[in-house]
Amino acid sequence: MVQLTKNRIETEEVLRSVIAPESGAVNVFVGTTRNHSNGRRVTSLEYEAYEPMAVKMMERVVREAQGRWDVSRISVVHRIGKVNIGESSVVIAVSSPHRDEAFQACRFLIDRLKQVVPIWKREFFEDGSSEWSLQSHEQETATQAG
Amino acid sequence: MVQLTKNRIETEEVLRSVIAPESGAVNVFVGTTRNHSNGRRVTSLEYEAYEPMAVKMMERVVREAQGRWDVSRISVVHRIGKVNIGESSVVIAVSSPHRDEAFQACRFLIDRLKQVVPIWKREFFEDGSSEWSLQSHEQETATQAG
Amino acid sequence: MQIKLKLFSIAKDLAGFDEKVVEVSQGSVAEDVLESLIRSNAKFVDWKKSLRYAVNLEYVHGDFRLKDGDEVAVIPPVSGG
Amino acid sequence: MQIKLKLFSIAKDLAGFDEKVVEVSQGSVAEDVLESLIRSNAKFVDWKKSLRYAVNLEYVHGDFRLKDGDEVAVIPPVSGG
Repeated sequence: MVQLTKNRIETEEVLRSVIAPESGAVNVFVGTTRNHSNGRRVTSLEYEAYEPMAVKMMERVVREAQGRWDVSRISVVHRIGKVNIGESSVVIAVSSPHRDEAFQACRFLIDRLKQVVPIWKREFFEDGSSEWSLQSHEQETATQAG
Repeated sequence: MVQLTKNRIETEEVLRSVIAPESGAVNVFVGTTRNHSNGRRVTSLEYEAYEPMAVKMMERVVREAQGRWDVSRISVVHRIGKVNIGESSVVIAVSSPHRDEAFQACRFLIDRLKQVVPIWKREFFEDGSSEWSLQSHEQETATQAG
Repeated sequence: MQIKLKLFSIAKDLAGFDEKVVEVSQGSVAEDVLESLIRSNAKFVDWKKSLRYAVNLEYVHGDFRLKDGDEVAVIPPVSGG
Repeated sequence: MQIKLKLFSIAKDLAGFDEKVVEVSQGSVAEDVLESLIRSNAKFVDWKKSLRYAVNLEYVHGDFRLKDGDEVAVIPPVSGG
């Protein structure tokens, strides 16, 4: 399951989507929205996505992980639109017969997602102002074609 | 939250128990029961615990993890009694400001739990027979006192 | 020839629009779209180095040759997760 | 002196009980409980190397000295998770 959603992410549902009868280990990464950013109090957030490309890139990093580790199923769900503090912005779940591979693949997936998936976070502050959260591209390891 | 439970483990609840407004990264390990063991078809499982010691050891490994990584909150919930195939036997959740530490601490916790927490799995097979799952102790790294 | 230009995040805010059909000359490459953006808002100069480009949903280098009908997206530093 | 002996998993199955108050002599150590278990079921000999001991909810080495009232648990290889 690869999905962008405007609704709250149901962790239980994402977990269920990767459970395979032959795979006893599931690793899940959950990103939750924080109440501060560079020392400023954040009151809410909004995620914008270049939707068709974001889905394509999420599917690509899933395929990359499947090629590198012995995993059974992978789900990646990212929230878009307004998100309250403490809610999940992303849930990644990986099942595998081997817990080591579940951990490694999940770690890889969140790292790659943060590098290449075109999604942007806008943080809203107490004073009503807002800012796009802009880290610099991690170019070395990003997917480049063309 | 450190807990043994006879009921289904609600992943969402365990996740919620570790969400901290200052910690954006949560890593969750879920162990689910498999339908096979050494080539034999498993129909259900039962977990037995030396309950007060199991809770004590779970609390200890949580403290060990807190001493080694910059983590915010940790929850460890292990199911006991009968568990159907595909259900969760254990859920470990770790929140941290840094995803690297969330992953590392969670990995440590499941490894340690499997070494030192006095819980035993009995597997029931198609033919009605059952067996205790017995790996050898990982003595080198196990907690020893006395 | 014509391309569909798509802007997101800070690039959208600087330009004041999120999507526009743009006339470009034959032989244009992906990063050429930045020149017209800089004419609309000089602040784009400061972003030049941190913007990436995608053509038809695929990251490309700045020198990627465009063709008629391409969808060209300007991708500021991503911050999902 | 008396200890409370607790058995789990395969050890419980071999002995046929899960808990018993046992009379032990002064100076007994944790692994001495195995001797009485072997007398009840010779199969315990095969398990000798893979059993661990806990006294009052704490893992101990086999040579840990017991005292009156201790709760002594025989811990077969654990398989939680």
